[in-house]
Amino acid sequence: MKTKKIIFILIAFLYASISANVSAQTVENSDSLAIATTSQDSTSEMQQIDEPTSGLTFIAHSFTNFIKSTGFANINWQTILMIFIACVLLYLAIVKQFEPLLLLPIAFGMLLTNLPGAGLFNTDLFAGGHVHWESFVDKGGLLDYLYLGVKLGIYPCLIFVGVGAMTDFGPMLANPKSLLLGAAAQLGIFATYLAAIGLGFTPQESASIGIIGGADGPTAIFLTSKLAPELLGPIAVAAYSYMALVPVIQPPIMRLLTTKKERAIRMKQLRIVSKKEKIIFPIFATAFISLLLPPAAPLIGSLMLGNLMKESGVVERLSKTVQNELMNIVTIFLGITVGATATASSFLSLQTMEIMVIGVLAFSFGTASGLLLAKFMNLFIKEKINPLIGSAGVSAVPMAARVSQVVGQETDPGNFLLMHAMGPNVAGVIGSAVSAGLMLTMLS
Amino acid sequence: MKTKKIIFILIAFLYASISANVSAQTVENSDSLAIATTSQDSTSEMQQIDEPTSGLTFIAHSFTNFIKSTGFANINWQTILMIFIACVLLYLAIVKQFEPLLLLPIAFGMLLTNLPGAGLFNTDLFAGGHVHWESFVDKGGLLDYLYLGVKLGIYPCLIFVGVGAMTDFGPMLANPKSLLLGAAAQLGIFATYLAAIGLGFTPQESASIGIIGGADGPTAIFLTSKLAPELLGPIAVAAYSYMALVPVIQPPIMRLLTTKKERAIRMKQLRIVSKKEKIIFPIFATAFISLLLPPAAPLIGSLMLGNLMKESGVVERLSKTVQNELMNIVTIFLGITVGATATASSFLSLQTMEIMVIGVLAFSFGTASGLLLAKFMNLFIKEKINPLIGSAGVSAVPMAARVSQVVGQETDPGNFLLMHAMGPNVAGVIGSAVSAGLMLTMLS
Amino acid sequence: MKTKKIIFILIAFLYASISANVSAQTVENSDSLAIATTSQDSTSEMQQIDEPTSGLTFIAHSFTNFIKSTGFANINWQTILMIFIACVLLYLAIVKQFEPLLLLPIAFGMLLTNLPGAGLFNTDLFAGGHVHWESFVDKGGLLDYLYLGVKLGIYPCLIFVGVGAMTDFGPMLANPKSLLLGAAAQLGIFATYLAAIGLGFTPQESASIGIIGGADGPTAIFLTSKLAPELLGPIAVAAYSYMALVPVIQPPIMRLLTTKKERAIRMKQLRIVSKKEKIIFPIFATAFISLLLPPAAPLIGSLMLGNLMKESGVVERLSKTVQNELMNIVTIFLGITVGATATASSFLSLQTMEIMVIGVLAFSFGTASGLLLAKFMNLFIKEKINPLIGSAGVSAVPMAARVSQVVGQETDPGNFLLMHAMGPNVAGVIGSAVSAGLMLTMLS
Amino acid sequence: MNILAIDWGNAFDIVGFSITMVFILLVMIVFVLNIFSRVVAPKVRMPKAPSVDNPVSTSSSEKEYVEEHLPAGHSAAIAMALYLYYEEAHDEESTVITIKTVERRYSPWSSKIYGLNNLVK
Amino acid sequence: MNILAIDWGNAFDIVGFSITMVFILLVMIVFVLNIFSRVVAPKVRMPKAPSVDNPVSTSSSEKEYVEEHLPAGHSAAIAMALYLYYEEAHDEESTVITIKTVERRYSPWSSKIYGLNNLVK
Amino acid sequence: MNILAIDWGNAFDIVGFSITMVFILLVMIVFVLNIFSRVVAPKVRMPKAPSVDNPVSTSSSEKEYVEEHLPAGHSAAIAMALYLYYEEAHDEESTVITIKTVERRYSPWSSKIYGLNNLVK
Ligand code: NA
Ligand code: NA
Ligand code: NA
Repeated sequence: MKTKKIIFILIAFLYASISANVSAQTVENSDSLAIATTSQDSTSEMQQIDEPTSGLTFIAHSFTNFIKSTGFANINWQTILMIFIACVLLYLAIVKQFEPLLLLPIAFGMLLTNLPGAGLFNTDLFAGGHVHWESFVDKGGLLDYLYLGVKLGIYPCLIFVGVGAMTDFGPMLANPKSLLLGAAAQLGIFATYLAAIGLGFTPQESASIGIIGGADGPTAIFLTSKLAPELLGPIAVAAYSYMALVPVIQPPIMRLLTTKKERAIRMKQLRIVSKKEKIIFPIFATAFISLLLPPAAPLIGSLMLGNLMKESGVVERLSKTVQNELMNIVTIFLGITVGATATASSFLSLQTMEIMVIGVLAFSFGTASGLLLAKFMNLFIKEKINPLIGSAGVSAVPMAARVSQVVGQETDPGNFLLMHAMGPNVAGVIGSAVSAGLMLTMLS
Repeated sequence: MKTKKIIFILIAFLYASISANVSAQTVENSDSLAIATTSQDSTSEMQQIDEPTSGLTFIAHSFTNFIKSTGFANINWQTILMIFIACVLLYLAIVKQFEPLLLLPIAFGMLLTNLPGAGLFNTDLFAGGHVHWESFVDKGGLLDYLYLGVKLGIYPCLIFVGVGAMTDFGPMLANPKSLLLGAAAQLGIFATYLAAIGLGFTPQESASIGIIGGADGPTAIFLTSKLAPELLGPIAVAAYSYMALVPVIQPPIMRLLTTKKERAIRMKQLRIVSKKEKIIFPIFATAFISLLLPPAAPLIGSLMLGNLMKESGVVERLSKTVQNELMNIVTIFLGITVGATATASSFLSLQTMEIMVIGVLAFSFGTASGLLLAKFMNLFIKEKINPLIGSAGVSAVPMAARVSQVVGQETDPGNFLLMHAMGPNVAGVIGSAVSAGLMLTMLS
Repeated sequence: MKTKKIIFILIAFLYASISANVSAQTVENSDSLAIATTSQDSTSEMQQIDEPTSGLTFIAHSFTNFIKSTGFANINWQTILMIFIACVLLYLAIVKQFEPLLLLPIAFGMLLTNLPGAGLFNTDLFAGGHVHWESFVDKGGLLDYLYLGVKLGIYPCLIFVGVGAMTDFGPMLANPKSLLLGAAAQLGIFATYLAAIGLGFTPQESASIGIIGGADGPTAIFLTSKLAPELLGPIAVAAYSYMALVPVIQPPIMRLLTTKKERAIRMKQLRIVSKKEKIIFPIFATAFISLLLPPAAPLIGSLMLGNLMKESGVVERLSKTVQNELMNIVTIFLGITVGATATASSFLSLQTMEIMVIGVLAFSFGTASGLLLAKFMNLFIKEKINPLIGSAGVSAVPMAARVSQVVGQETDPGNFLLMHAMGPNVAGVIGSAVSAGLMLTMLS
Repeated sequence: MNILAIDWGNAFDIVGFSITMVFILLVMIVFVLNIFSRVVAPKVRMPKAPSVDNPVSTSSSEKEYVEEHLPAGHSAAIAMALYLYYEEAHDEESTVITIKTVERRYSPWSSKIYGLNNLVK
Repeated sequence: MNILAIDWGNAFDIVGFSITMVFILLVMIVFVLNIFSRVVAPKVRMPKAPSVDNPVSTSSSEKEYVEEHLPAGHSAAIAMALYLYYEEAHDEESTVITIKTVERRYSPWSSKIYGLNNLVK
Repeated sequence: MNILAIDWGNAFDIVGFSITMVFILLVMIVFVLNIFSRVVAPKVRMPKAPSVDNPVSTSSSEKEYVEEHLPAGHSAAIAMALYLYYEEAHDEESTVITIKTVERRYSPWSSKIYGLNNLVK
């Protein structure tokens, strides 16, 4: 019922814009006096005032020129479709609450970038993977300046500082085997990489598409902005949409691949992790992972800086700020500008459709890999692992861990898997960052 | 009594600086050893140490050179007058509480920029409307870097995101006729434009002066930084001073142009606006206005993004941050740097006086236009509008709406006009942004 | 016991890295297929795939290449020592709580910058005191972008805005003689300057080292980034470490230089400072000091802007934001990037050792100077000053004032010196900024 | 591009065109909003203005008005209660912040001790 | 540098190498963490899993379980109480903010008066 | 521009000049502040130091001192009460945040669920 009405409005809106388009083309040849517009194409057709016109004539001429300068006159089907897609994403963000903190800004950025003539985002300033500084002050729109934070890899790192300050690595430290489950779930990344290669994407593009399977927004944006910035829009949309769909995508796979007896396994209580361990871990992990895999240093270093701020307990005011204000500000800028890269020419392609399709496979494959490794480990170890916690290794913190808890309680309502699942869950964040580092090592 | 003392101090201060000035000129010719100073003029007169001097002689020489390098030695009447004006604005901001959130930083920026030799702001980095990047690292002062946010149009947009997150378009949606009153009040902009043309300003300058009548700080700064950046100081000072004076400027005009019977009109209760309408409105308004008038897209898009964040209810943490921390930080940077553009050479001119005089006319004319359109509409519609709400169309949210309420209650203490006046009031924000977009279309 | 274990871990870690290093060198000559790495030296040895290799061979080759590309392979004793020093600083920040708000980010930045191959900070972008913009987008790491705020002098000023908004100049205004004690304590700066000259530092470096004696972090970073940016790391570490050690360094000197009778002097109640005085002071101080000493304008102007925001009481929301969110964000960025300048090549030198040694003398000399001037003043004035408040003139607000209070109460538990010591304490902030301005006048 | 000469005719043309456009644009928004509110929120009943010749309606609206307006004494009491509540809440908050600060180890950025004014002799 | 041809063999090589590396790296971390937790926190006793043939241990764990799980009615009551508490706290906060705003002198950036909807006739 | 040779004389000159200037500048501020406080706040009476030979004044200042210093037991009780109050306030806040979080739909940035440590067997 509701949806019907929204569709009705959109159709009315489309109709209005098309009729404006037609009327604009009608007047196009009948005037000789142009009012300057900000649209790029008008700059080459500077017409002159031939004769002093009377007020009314001027207004009439101005009006016809004005119509030609409106966005309505420059609208086309691609633009309308993109605005429609932005509205659908806004619907998903607001009504369905699909990761609204990022999908809402992304969708709004997509709306803004596709309004003809507004000039808020100019892809040519970033053409060929370079930043064309010399054109910035003349041509730069609001979103171009804000996009620099994505292009230079600053925003994803700052968000990771905040994520680190919210993350408790305790459950992972209590059960280091979690890290193996977190590693297994990254197989989704590599399976997707192969699938993308098979569809004809370049290795760099394929790696960027594969990272969707990591279920980690900032990591995906960081890697994509380095390897394949032209795919930033579709990859960010896919990553955040499917991350929001984790409770829909995972449970059937989890039920399919596990027996009822496995799902009923109760795991033993986690040991208490001392404060000292929690403080030393981020320092150690930064040094160890960055030394082994230098390209992962920005992501891991940022994550662990945030975590150290939290666990040390001596810089509470910094820790709160990175979790709240800094992350909120960066989230808005990141979301809007990532959305702004989704212009009609870059988004409306077969590639985008392919990415959306492969993306869901990435999540499924990651989920299955985590589960199956847990089952495999159970063949050797005495204290059995409930395989349901394996699926949490895809990260998507903490939603995937909650899914483990919920699916586990379907079989045994007294089984509390949440904290056990948090281990692989936070390990998955490290696993994705390590995978991104490997991809950067081999492909950049 | 208080004011007397402050004037006394200022005179004492002036006297001290002038005597320092004189003594500096006295020693000017009597020394041969120069200590480097940061003042620009000293760089060309690098003198050498002729003979090894003893400690005391060195100190004596250094001291005379030091006096020449102080700001006091480079002070002149223009500088003193500007410092005095900055102090007057600080007085208005702190004691009279004239929009202190912006006038205080503006006045402090004006103080800093006019201290000779401090080099906090260098107008030559922005000479000719271009940003001279190559000189930035060598010559850039603190305020030059912060000013980039104004020059590139970033700050006004970020402030508008926060303003949008504070604005409730409900009363306007409940009574769309408010938009007409909001449009009428923009006549003040165009009347001021004509007045400025008449005084010999260029069309670009005139449009920037006219926008003072929009009673919308960020819009005024946005347009002026694009069309006539050299007038940024006086226009910002005029806009915020007169905005603070709305309760003084408007009531006499309102009483003059309305009969007692009109002021007593009670308006019917506003309908309840559904959450769905409030959510769809910002999306729709962004698309519609930006398509019709692309240059208005940055302002309208930012305003509506903030409003959508607020009304959607799903990104509360983002909404709070844009209303508070982000807006506060940007307000400080905007205020200081806009104040910094008010150097003696740009501010102390007949133009500034003219702008201050036309500015008050702009507000008056806008107020009258809103009132008169409401009276005109009452000739045709059955449910009469209280013309007092028309004056709220100048925006200056929500002060102008309060003025409507207060003046209405003078006649009938039981008449609650506040919410009815909020409709034209927020419509005035849209009206000003649309007017700015039209000016940009025609004049940039 | 605890420390032993930490040392054990570090040794194990070192051992692991060295054996990796050796194995990397072993494989170095035995392979022909290189996987691209981000380390700079590998770019010149682009090898080609000679023959299609089977999967296993590829993986084996890749693995040996990977080992060569790790940071472990590029590690050396300098790097290990720097990581160790970073861990020691983290220990001091977290366990000993030495100014953790800045030492923790500084130490983490030092850790990140010394991880070989991570490329988070590239000193060559700032070589020769210039900013090499053209290399930024290609080579810039996260910390390079954030470091611009230090290089351009933005962060220290923004922190001073927040410090100003936290500072109450009331005790200083109530007793202007405090300013003399605040001036006397700056002698530590100049004594250290002479000591550094004596050790062969250039005048610019000596001034930067001397400013450690000012006990004012932002001032020290501001001056050093202008005069001797290559010493930023050791100077910041020395300044914040010794500032944290104020309660250890000062009391013995205070007890040594004062008699018990002097320490027992009770001072008369401070007069109440009116709100008007507190509001006018920051405006007056900005104008007066900036005119006398233009290079001090950025620091003094920022400090007084923050103070005016606080004292005026009309911009509470701005005042809170500069004290909290803005300062927290800038503190993180400042700390990390200042730490990042401490690369092995710049930090592991005799100079750093010398700076650490002179630094502690700077604090001691400043403390003594303040005390002795107070004793000297007591020879002439009737209302005796307790010389213990003189030591608070080094600034290190408010810790040095607390030390005065504590040492005073050792002799007479009923003697409350805190507020009396706050006068010289906040005066010391002004004194340091003035000294920095003088140094900039003479040496830049 | 500036197509405007400084002559008055042109200035008036600009003004005329701009005013026309502001009104046209906002009238279009009014028009679309009206359609839109009918489509989106058709069930939200807009309360009719009470007709002048209907005494019942008038009295009911007067009743509403009366209900809205408490006696002045009541309002004042409520306002005072809320004011005191707020003041108290604020004081508690300050206390908490002060204690928290004192408990916490000192740091130059976080200290609020500056705000004290020691009046002890 | 991209040394990879688009051929499948290479893609599989990359994948094989990457997967191997991800596991090797994380296994190394597991290994070091195990040593590390023994060195750093040797006294933190890891509770043994109760052996299956020990009925006492099982019953004690059942007892713990029972203690953890309050009757549904109790939980609901607590949840509702907390919910109401929170709701109330939130309302008070709003009230305070509104009053504070009204008391404060107006400023366009700080005002929250927008949020009112005047239903008075 | 650096006019300074590295010779010692010059270094001492710089130091001498700088110290002189720091004092001159701050003495000037002292001087102006004194004038200024007389002009701006002439009515703020500076309380005279009690003369030594005036026993009444001394006793009154002792009285003030006594009033300032509560018995240690009292102070401790007040401190504990405030401490408990603060602790409680903090706990309530945490509870509210936790509930709020649980009520709210999940989002990776806003979640605080990480902080739990499930000790259930
Ligand atoms: Na992951
Ligand atoms: Na307006
Ligand atoms: Na100092």
